Amino acid sequence: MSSQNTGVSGKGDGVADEELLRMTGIVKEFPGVRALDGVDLDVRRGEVHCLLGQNGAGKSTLIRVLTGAHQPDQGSIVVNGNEVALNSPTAAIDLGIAAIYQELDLVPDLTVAENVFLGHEPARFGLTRRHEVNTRARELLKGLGHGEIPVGRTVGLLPAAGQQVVSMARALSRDAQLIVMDEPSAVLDSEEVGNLFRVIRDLTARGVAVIYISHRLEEIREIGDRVTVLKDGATVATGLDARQTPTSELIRLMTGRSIEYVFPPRATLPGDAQTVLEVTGLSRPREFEDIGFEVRAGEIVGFAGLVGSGRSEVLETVYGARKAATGEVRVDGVTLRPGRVQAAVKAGVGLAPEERKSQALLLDEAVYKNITVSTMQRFASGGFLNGHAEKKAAEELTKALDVRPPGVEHPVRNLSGGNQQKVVLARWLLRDCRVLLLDEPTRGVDVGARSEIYALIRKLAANGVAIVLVSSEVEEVLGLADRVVVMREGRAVHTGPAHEIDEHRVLDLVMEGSAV
Amino acid sequence: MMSEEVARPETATASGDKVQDAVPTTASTQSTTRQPGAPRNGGGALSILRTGMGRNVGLVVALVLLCIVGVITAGDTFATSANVLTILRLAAVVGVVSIGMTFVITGGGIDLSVGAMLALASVWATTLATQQMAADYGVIFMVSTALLVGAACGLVNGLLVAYGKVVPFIATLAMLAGARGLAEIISDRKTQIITVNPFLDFFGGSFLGVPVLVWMFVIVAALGWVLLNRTTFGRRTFAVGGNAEAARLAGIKVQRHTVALYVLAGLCCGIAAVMLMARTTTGSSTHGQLYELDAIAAVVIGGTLLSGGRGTIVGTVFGVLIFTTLNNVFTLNNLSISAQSVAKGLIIVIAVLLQQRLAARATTP
Amino acid sequence: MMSEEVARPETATASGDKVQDAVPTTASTQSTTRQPGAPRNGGGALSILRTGMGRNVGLVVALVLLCIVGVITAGDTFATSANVLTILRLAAVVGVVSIGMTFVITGGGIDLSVGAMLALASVWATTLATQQMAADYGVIFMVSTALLVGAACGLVNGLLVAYGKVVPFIATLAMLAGARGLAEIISDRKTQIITVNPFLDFFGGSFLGVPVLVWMFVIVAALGWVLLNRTTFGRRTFAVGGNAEAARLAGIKVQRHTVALYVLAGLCCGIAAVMLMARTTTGSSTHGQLYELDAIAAVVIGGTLLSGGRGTIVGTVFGVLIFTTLNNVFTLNNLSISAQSVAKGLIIVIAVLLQQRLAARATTP
Amino acid sequence: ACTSNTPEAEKTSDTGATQAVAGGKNDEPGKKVKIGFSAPAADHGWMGAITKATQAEAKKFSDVELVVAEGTNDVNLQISQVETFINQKVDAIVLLPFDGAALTAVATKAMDAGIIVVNVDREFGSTFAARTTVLGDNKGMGVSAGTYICQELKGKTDAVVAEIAGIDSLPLTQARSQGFKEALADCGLKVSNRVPAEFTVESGEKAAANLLQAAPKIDAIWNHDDDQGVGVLAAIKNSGRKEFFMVGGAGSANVMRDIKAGNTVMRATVIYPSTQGADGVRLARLLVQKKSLGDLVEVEVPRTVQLYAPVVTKDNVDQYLPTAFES
Ligand SMILES: Nc1ncnc2c1ncn2[C@@H]1O[C@H](COP(=O)(O)OP(=O)(O)OP(=O)(O)O)[C@@H](O)[C@H]1O
Ligand SMILES: Nc1ncnc2c1ncn2[C@@H]1O[C@H](COP(=O)(O)OP(=O)(O)OP(=O)(O)O)[C@@H](O)[C@H]1O
Ligand SMILES: [Mg+2]
Ligand SMILES: [Mg+2]
Repeated sequence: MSSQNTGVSGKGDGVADEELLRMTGIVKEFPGVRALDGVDLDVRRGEVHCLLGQNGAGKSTLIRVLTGAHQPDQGSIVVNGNEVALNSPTAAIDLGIAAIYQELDLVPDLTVAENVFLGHEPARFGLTRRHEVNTRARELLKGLGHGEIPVGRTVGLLPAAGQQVVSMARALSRDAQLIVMDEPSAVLDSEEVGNLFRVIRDLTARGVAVIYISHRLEEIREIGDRVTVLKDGATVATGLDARQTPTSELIRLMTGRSIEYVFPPRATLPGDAQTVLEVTGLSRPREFEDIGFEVRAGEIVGFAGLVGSGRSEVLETVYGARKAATGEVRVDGVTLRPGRVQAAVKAGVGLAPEERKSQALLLDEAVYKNITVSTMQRFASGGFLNGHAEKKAAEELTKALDVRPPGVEHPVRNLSGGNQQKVVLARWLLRDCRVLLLDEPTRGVDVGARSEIYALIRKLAANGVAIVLVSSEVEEVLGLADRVVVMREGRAVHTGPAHEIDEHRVLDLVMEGSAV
Repeated sequence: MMSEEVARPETATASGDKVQDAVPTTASTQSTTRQPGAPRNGGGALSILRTGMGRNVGLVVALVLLCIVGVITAGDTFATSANVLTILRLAAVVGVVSIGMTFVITGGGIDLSVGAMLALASVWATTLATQQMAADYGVIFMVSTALLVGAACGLVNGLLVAYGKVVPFIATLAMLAGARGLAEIISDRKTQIITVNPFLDFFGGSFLGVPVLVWMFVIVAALGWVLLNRTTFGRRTFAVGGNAEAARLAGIKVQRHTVALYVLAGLCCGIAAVMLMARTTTGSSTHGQLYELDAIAAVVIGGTLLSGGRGTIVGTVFGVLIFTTLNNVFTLNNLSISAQSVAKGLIIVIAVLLQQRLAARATTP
Repeated sequence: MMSEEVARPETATASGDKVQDAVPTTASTQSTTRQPGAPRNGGGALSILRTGMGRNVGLVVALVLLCIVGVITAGDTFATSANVLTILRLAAVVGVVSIGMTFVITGGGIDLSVGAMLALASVWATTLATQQMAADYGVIFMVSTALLVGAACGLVNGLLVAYGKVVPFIATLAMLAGARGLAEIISDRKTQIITVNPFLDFFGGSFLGVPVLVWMFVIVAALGWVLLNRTTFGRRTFAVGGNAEAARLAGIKVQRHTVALYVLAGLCCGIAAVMLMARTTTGSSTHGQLYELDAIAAVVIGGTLLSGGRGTIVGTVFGVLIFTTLNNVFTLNNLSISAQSVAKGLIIVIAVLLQQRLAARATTP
Repeated sequence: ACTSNTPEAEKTSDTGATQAVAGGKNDEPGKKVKIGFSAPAADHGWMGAITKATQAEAKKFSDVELVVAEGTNDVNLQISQVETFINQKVDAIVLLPFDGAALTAVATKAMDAGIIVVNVDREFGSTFAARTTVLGDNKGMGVSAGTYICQELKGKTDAVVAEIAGIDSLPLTQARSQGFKEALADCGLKVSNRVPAEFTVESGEKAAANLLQAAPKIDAIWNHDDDQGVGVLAAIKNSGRKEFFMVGGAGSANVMRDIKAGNTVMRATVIYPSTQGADGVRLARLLVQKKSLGDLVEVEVPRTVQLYAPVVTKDNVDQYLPTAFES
């Protein structure tokens, strides 16, 4: 991706190093958790200030304090030299602080345009000016490189990436002097990320400051100016140069240890490994067409492609969550009844879906219940659950995945985004699947936990599980998978062993013909 | 369909198609009103009409079927203009209540106290004192008393829900008990007869051959439609009901808006009280019994999502009309009363199933 | 409410998002029972007790306050064991219905037909034919008729909701009309007197000084608690109510489970019908009027989330007891019904506010 | 005295075979009469019995077509039912209004349209709203019950008298209680405990259970309605209390059988005929066919027919049992 973005040129030059925001000694306590424990942050005009930290370090909480969504227990916030009290989102908005939240905060039943202008609809005498709303929304989306998103479409119908774009448009629709972006790239692919960076550069060139949060360190290098690192709710380093500070140093600051951010070595697949999952001629009109692949026991097949290329749909169809129009899915030679999740589950197929909040998590339930929900039978005799056994099993996994805060009885709702993702993953790790379908398993997961997850996936494969992996990070697909399927606009344009293909080739395949 | 949607035809159709497949395999219990492929709130009057019809096609069909049954079984009486006006007059009171209810439900709440608020407003507006004032200074006194009482009760509901954080069901249940009790205390459980003739003459009269009550319903429904679909207030109602946290983060004053919604519902009950007062020439603590169920049923059958975030005034009007026509057809046909009850249950289910299947079909290309 | 289970991640996101509003600082209107920091349904008997008490501390306080009022105002009569048994006997019937309702609501649904199902079950179980059978072959005939009728009605509800995809509110509203009408037809609107003495003797009797009816309530509540909190069935209920799409993708048979929940509610109505039959020595189509409101109110005041995913049997039991004790105290004090009504409204609000504040405090360290 | 009822009041409602004796010539078929009937929701036994008796009565006449509207407690709906009858051009409307005052306007409209309106049980606010009114004697019921209790308690001035009322918001309940209170006052007694129920078995049981707790010792109970009385008796049986006697209301067959058997606390009941609707149908038919009331010299059907509220005790129960309603 870096090949496309030639310059760091527009950034920083000419804009004064004027201080825009200073947060000092911010403390925020939730019942039982001290999420922020004295955070300091200062942001200058026109800079991209990166916020780094492990899952649960307190980044999102800090952002929510800054946007008036949470009230801090202690600490001061100074904007433009004046101390301010941000006691409601409106107060923050009035000060020119806009945000793209980690969890998409859109209203599903309103249209794209209405969402963009939610709260400040152009109106005359209370009557919305629909034409103006639509035109301006279209302009904003075009500016983001997404003129194709229909502004009259109900937002709930857009895919996650589309929704993320709408969130961005909403942030831009306000005349903000500071825009906070909480993991905006998590649901975006490389092309989209390039687009995003272009927008960010435009903004900073106009003197707007951006706080950028991401777990992808290479993005920090590319777009960031200065870095603040949070650990356990406190600032451990601030004002680091985004381009000069060595990666190992950043990781050490974040995690307190040094981690080899590499993929574990690939085990060689025994030649006689039997084929577990066989997919032939799978189609769903206008989503994907004629997809066929097979996965052997112990093999990892990775799917690469742009957002919207239909990878998630393929996984969901294999799992029976969507009904195939044509084609067959066979597990161990037995054909699954299309459109039946039950059939897939019985055959030993598991799916860790893409949308953790809506498709996977029971937000109000305890962590351990979320982990064991697909394996309940194992902990039950005669229908009665053995809570101790459940918790023990869940504890082992959460420890292995470094879920924070530790303990399996918190409601999942209170976990940070990345930690929620780990819980979803833990559910399927607990289950002895024949086939495991993983859709974006590391979305929002921090560096440390990422390598744990890679190792776990590998271990599962080594134990004979057939794994299908979808990821928007090409290097992840290449690094983990034995074989790679590249998808573009609902078709498999390439299938082959992972070692025969490199990142550039994948990107070329992915982009071909789809360049805007 | 809408101009905005032309930009990316594949996507538009893609999602439409998905729905079709999704329906049979899902376990959804709220899918009655979900037609993801349906274009919403498109530009231009024509497309509004068309999409409106598309979404409500099942309701239209149900209503038409009912009418056909009415014509066949009760021939000459059913299709007379007098009978149509009878149906509309009956629909008017519950109709106005239901419009208010549509707002509350769309905004993510529920109001069980509508019938009780109506009763209290009717009683308060017909006390001797108020009637004396009205006789002396004009009908406006009675009308505004009713509206104020309704709005005030709504305000209490709204404050309890928005600031007291009492779940809407419980807050309005308490209001139900409280308002009805208060109405009984004020009226001493006696039916209060209205003696202010200008009041009865005006609201009991007709304009252009159509009863004033029906006009009132039409006006409230029209205003409600504009408010819900064409104003920032309406947009915010969807936002608050669809995702309250997102609305809050977008700078909408969710609590204040919630209060406004309940006040609106109370106001509608006040209007309905005036209408019922005119119709019955009385105010009574027994007015409006079980209107909460009738109104919620009409709203939900019309396609408003009980969990909030999606609401339709047109659907609500159809819902009300279906129920009242049903009653009319039953009265005309001498069905045994118990059988009527059973038939009603069946017809409700059939109407919903129709609406579901037809709406899904109408909105899929 | 069960979110749409359409196999489309986008829509699902939308509804999933909604759940998010419950973070402590939000303006959520459903926050009564949310105590984000509190460990829930923790393991070990001790922690159960502790969290149980913590969560219900407001309810306990409300109940105790009511009792204090009872003792002060009606001194000697209130605190007698006979009166306590009266309260418990009164609570028993609605109590059993509310236990079933707790399951349905926790699973994301609602059941408006409980009263009607109860009436139908009571009527069916007291027809001459059934009573003859019972007299000849044993009481079990009457009992099982009631249970079967209840369960069958529940089955119809469940099928309509899960497979017919009719919104629960409407499906069970239809059942309300249908079942009550059918009960009227079967009984010809007569009160059917039970002449089978063994039935009356057994269910009207006492065991260890406690009426059999109260035992039945205790047993149903205990079984309900175990079922909800200690079995896979209960766990699935929470999952289905909390996030139906997630439950489906986790491999839970959501539709089948939904059906089971409604059958369970119907079964509880059957049991309640037997209890009411014993209490009133009759079966009648007028039994169980407005039980749906009473039961939902008890369940919601107890802390079960009306939108599903969170439910508590202990809270429901407290909810039922509060309402029954309230009634008892009012009657002992010879209060006028209107004043009762107003007081009831006030007390409901106070109880909820108490519960909210105290529960929040009790669970924050 | 009790036989001096209007003949119609003695019609049995459930045995269609029994033919009227008194009607004589009047019962012969005449001009076809279409009658609309509307009543409140049959949410309790007496109201159910009203509708049943009315329908049964109409069936006896080959010249009567009865159109029955769904029972409702919503005056708005009931008004519209009457409007529908007007649209249907029925000859007469027999109307038991949920609230007499609220239906006055529409009844007047029907009269104006030339339709004969017969008002039943709950009175309209205007004399122009109905041609004839058939009334039970609600206040009289209370008076009869109170007088009977006074007699039985024979000057026991400290006696505890309890009252289990019906639906408290209905004027008829208030009238009954008023009559009861006045009659008791005449002999120096008062109502010590009063609980309302809802005319249903279940509510009667509930109310009585609470009442029995509130009053540890009772001498007499008047219960407004015999259908709810089934529940009251169940509660009394449950409590094992026997120190008092009970007077019923409305006069259901069940209760009369109890009185006859004499093995419960049920000692008497005050009749409130459930045949009022049936009487209304008969009168409406006569009015439309322009016939006069049998045993009266007067050519026109009277303006008001008020039914008598006799007390039924063990001594005279046999006389009333055949006409009592099965609730
Ligand atoms: N509403 C809440 N109640 C209780 N604890 C909370 C709540 N919100 C956040 N927390 C806790 O606060 C801590 C910080 O969470 P936060 O979401 O800020 O992390 P983050 O740095 O954004 O992590 P991620 O990279 O995974 O998004 C976590 O331990 C989390 O569990
Ligand atoms: N920006 C967009 N606007 C509108 N529709 C889109 C957009 N992106 C994708 N779509 C449509 O959404 C559907 C599938 O998108 P989805 O994101 O689920 O695919 P995916 O390959 O699984 O992507 P992901 O990388 O998120 O897993 C496609 O039919 C596509 O046409
Ligand atoms: Mg975060
Ligand atoms: Mg995807």
